[in-house]
Amino acid sequence: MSEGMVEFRPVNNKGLGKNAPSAFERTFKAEITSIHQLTSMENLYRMQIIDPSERKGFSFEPGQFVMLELPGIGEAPFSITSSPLRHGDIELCIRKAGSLTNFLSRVGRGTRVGIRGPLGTGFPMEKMHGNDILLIAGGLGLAPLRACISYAQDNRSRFHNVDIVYGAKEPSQFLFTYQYDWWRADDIGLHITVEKPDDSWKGPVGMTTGILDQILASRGSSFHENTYAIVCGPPVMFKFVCSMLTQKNLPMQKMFVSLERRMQCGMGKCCRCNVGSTYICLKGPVFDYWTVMNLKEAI
Amino acid sequence: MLNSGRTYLGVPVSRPKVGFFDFSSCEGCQLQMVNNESTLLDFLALVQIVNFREAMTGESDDYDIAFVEGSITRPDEVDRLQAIRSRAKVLVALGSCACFGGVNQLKNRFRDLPWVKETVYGGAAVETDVVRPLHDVVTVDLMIYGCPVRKEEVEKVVTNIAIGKEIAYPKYPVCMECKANENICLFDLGEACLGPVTRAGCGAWCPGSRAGCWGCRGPADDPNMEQMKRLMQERGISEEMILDRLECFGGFCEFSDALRAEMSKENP
Amino acid sequence: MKVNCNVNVHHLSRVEGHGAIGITIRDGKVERASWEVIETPRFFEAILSGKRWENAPVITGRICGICSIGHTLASIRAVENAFAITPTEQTGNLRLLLKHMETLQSHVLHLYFLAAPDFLGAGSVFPLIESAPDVVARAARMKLLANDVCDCVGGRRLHPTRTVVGGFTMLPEKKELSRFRERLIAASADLTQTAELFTTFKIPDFARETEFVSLKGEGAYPFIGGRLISSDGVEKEEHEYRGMTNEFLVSQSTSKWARLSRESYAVGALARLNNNFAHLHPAAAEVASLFHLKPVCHNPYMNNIAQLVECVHVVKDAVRIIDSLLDAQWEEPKQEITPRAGRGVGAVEVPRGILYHCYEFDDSGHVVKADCVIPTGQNHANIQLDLEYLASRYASEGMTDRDISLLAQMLVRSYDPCISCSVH
Amino acid sequence: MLFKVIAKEELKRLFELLASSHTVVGPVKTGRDRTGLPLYAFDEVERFEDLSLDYAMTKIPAKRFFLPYREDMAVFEMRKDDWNKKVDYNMDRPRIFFGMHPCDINALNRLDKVLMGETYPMPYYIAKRQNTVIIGIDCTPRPYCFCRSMAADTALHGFDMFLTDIGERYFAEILSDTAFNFLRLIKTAEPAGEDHVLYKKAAAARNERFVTQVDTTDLMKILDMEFQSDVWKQWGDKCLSCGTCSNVCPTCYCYSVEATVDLKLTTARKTKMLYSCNLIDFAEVAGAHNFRPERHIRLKYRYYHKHRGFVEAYEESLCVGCGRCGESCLAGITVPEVIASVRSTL
Ligand SMILES: Cc1cc2nc3c(=O)[nH]c(=O)nc-3n(C[C@H](O)[C@H](O)[C@H](O)COP(=O)(O)OP(=O)(O)OC[C@H]3O[C@@H](n4cnc5c(N)ncnc54)[C@H](O)[C@@H]3O)c2cc1C
Ligand code: SF4
Ligand code: SF4
Ligand code: SF4
Repeated sequence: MSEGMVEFRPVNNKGLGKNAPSAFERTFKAEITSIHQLTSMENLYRMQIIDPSERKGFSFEPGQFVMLELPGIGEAPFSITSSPLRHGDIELCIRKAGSLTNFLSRVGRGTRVGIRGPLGTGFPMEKMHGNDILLIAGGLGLAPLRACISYAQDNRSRFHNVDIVYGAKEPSQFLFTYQYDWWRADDIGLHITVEKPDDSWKGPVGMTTGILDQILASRGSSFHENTYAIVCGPPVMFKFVCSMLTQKNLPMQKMFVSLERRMQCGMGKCCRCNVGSTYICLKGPVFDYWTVMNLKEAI
Repeated sequence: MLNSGRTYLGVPVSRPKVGFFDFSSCEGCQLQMVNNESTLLDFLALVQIVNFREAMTGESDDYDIAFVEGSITRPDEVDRLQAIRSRAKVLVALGSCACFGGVNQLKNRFRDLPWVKETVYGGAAVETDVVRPLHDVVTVDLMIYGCPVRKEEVEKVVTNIAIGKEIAYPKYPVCMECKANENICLFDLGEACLGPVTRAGCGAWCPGSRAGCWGCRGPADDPNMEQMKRLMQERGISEEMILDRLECFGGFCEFSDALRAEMSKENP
Repeated sequence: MKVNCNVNVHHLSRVEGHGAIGITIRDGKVERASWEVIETPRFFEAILSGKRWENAPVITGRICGICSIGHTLASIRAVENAFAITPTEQTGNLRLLLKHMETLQSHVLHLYFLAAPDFLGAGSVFPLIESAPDVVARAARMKLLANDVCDCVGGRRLHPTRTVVGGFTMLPEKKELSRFRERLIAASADLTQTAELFTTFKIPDFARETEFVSLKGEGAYPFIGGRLISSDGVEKEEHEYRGMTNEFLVSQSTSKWARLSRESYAVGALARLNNNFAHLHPAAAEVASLFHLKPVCHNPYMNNIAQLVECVHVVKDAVRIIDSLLDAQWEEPKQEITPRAGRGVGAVEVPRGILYHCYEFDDSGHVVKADCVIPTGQNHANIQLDLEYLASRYASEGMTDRDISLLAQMLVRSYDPCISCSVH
Repeated sequence: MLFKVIAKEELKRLFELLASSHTVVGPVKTGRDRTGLPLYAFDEVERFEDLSLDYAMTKIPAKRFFLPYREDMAVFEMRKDDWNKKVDYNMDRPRIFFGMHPCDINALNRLDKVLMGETYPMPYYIAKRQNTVIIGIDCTPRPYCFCRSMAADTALHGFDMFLTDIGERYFAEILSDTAFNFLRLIKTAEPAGEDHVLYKKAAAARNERFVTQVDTTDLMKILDMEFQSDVWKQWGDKCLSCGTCSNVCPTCYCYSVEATVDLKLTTARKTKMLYSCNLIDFAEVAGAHNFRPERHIRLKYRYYHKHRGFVEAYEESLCVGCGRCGESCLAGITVPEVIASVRSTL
């Protein structure tokens, strides 16, 4: 090289850690192995990372999400809804909502998709060991909670009471109905409610907060000492739920919520998910309620 | 829609039958399709053109997508458009005339059709109505903005229809594209520009030529018209000039009508 | 003798705009031979009324998508003439270059996509894509070149953005111009092959004497401004265009008709060539001789060939213009404009013939009165008379209705009519 | 830090030597504004004469050479029902940036913190940043500059060499061996005492020209307190939501991603385009829910990100005080005025 020539410095591509530049657009190719229609709007997609070693290396925590990519169609964040024990066998519960998700509803088994992740923070399940957990979900919010439920099932002895409070608009919108008996069989309390009942509906009617109220009333006054709450659903819902729990003295640090924001990169660069200047994709989507309270315009 | 035999990500790709139709217009938007020299073959692999009077003899009433250019200015056009609507699965308004009335709608500002006819045709009997965009007459499924439309945009729409992907337009104004192209802002040059309120997607075509935007693509989502007027006035650009641009292609008619009314109140 | 014939073409295809042909012959008598224009009028002249001068080119450019550059330039010229502005040499050169490339793209479009399918027995260019891909590719190549130059000089191939009263908003890069120079030179081969292709076509042997009107070439083959001339010997100044056009209304058409010394006259490539043959570039004249085309040719089908000849001319001339632009130092692109009261006419030879824009302004530069006379409008009467003649002549030669219909359609198409433009 | 002095004609020689074997980018004149003042931009330069080293301020910052306005992040080769993702960082040769002002250098330094930091460093940026040699140059502050308030008026790192005009010569600070090797190609001298005097004089003269100031004392807290203040609405009424501020800002890096398929259906692309938090759909999600539907809320967010959040995370603001956004804003929204208005509602 002659004097005064500047040498080209390639970007270091070695290493697969979070800190290597190559981690940025690293996509695992996965194949859709089954598609299961849950409701008229939601499908459950099971997919498997094709490369066996990548599949093994893929581990995540309940609450974390992946970016799912269909080349030329789009990429979007989805919470992993399957059990963390299943590694690169991933289940996503996806609602038809826009360009990518509508296209996805037309693809078949065998379709190859791109997966980036796992991304974001998860629910701190280990911290909750030895306690009661209250899982409160509204609508599609059940998707990430299902990973927690699987975790609780797989580690049932590590928790005392496990209760799910789950509300949907209409009976036809309940997700994962085929699993309810199985959950109950593992001694998980399942309390479901609808806002708009139909003729066949026999269960409770109303908001999740109504059921929650009943459950809390049945618990002793010291319930806040040994309970953790995980809340996921539309912003209005978790605002009500969390303030209700706060009133019952549950510390804000023991309530976890998952925030939803627009995301493009999932890696703290595109800024689309920023609240204030907190990247929901990096610091979240799972936050304790205290942190959320301190985020301007989070809810 | 016909299956093309191809798939995209395993999903069958359709090869829709398309027709091009024109009403009162310069037919420039259709011409943009013929102007596809470099991509025409790929375009024709995606769609089957069954109706394109400007380019071919022979027509068919069997089509999935109708690309309709031009505005509606005569009763017979209403009938023809309705017939097209009843046959097409998807009706696409092609260009500013179809979307907003285009330059043709400038005659509406006189609110005096007999005078308009008299000016051009003397006493002769000529039929003409108030100029209307397509969506005033039939349901329009998609709009492709611009005077003229950009062929890249039409191609993108057609590709998306073929593979069944949703079509989204920029909601932001032309300034975004203008800055990204590093154009000199027309206001720096002392000229007027509607870029801050006009829907992007043209690639800041006019500002890229150091010519101000005339708003041919109509308003962006939630345009700040008050500020637009204010900033033009601060820079000594006359209300008339603002009006000229706002009303030129019809996309801003809601605002230009108001401005015209305001101005005539000031100096009746 | 053909006794009965009934031809009805409601929406003539492969032309710009809506027109209908009808021929009825009963018992050997031509009962009807008509060329009807059913396009909806758009009232551009009324639209302009009261508008500031700056609007004129932007709005009237939209009269026609195919010759939007020509309309824009005619409009600009009319405004400049009204305000007594003389464009700089640089502006003149750039405008002519732009004009040439519009002529090229329009002629190529017409020759290959609109006219050639008739000679090749196809309904459109689409089947030719498979059967004669090299022919289509050649046409696309020439059109692309012309369009690319228009993008570069005018800002956009259709409804140009850089052309304004006083000059240009922005100048092309000289680097780009020299690249186009190379491509223009390389286009000679395509033009030669185009000429060869057209020699294989059977041009109908048909002639009807008529008058041809165009700009008068003074020193060069004319395109933008100058004196007006007819093959019958009428000569006028640009601003006296009304004396050339004598527009009148007819019931079968929403477009106005025109006449001069006879019942009708023709404008277009053939008219230009008939009136200005001496000014053709030698290479273009050579192509003309290949087809035995020389003035005064009265076969309207030969307008196709005249267009071909002009393609050669504009390509050669474009190289000359680029050379002189490259040699010159760039000046300011635009002159200052001071509006004033007055009347201005801009006559421009667009692909389909001579086009006039005329505006009257008040002292603040607002349009008091506007008038646009479109080439196709001027041709309508001539087309009508040609059709009548065609009906009477060919009806006697034992042809089928289909043959007559095709010949009639080809006849109208030869004029390359731009109907929506004529009903502006 | 090493110092050298360079005669002006030697700099020309250096440019020519470098330009003969590299892509060189620098400030050039692109036209004149309505008052006749020249307009500048960064562009590729081949001849030293085309370079305007005494440029005032470019309308568009140097950022686009590091974060292009549009850039393909990945190209997919679509095969029958399968695909192959190809990632290219879109930088294949080193580039030399000749003449960058301190504010633009500092802007890159601040971008480095996010884009080259610990978590998910962004290779597209790194490739360009690592492969751009930066020769900085001092500036003459404009009335709208407030870089001094944002601690960005001098660049301490993030460049290879920095030049200060001291009359006949340039006073050069050398930060990298690359720059050091460049200087071996031309005649340079060790600065003499007189050069030091001249340098300090130049710096003092420059400092005197800063007229606009922004008070950043306690700004983080004040912004938190004034989150609901009405001044935001007033600015929001003016805001055109056109994204110009972000586009001309040397530190705004937000982006959007678009996926497209070509006409042949054989290639798909994932393209990134710089976005702006002021655009209406910045925080819109599926189902048309918009987390920031109003103009003033979006405008406010831009200020919170720059002057509060970033400070919290990195102890400096994401604004270098170049004043470009205010200069380009057609509604006349300037950082100094906005911040002053927020403060005065106290
Ligand atoms: C952390 C997280 C977890 C999620 N988990 C699930 C889940 O388990 N199941 C599910 O059905 N949905 C989930 N969503 C919402 C899901 O991301 C959106 O429905 C999806 O982005 C819609 O994409 P689209 O291309 O179909 O819609 P479009 O409206 O066409 O969106 C275009 C782009 O906008 C962005 N976008 C749009 N809506 C959202 C949104 N709500 N959130 C984030 N980005 C968005 C995406 O980048 C997307 O590519 C989650 C969102 C987040 C942030
Ligand atoms: S020229 Fe027009 S579009 Fe471009 S930045 Fe200026 S105002 Fe916006
Ligand atoms: S810049 Fe404006 S007038 Fe020009 S094409 Fe774009 S939207 Fe139309
Ligand atoms: S002054 Fe404006 S443009 Fe400059 S760094 Fe600050 S926010 Fe960005």
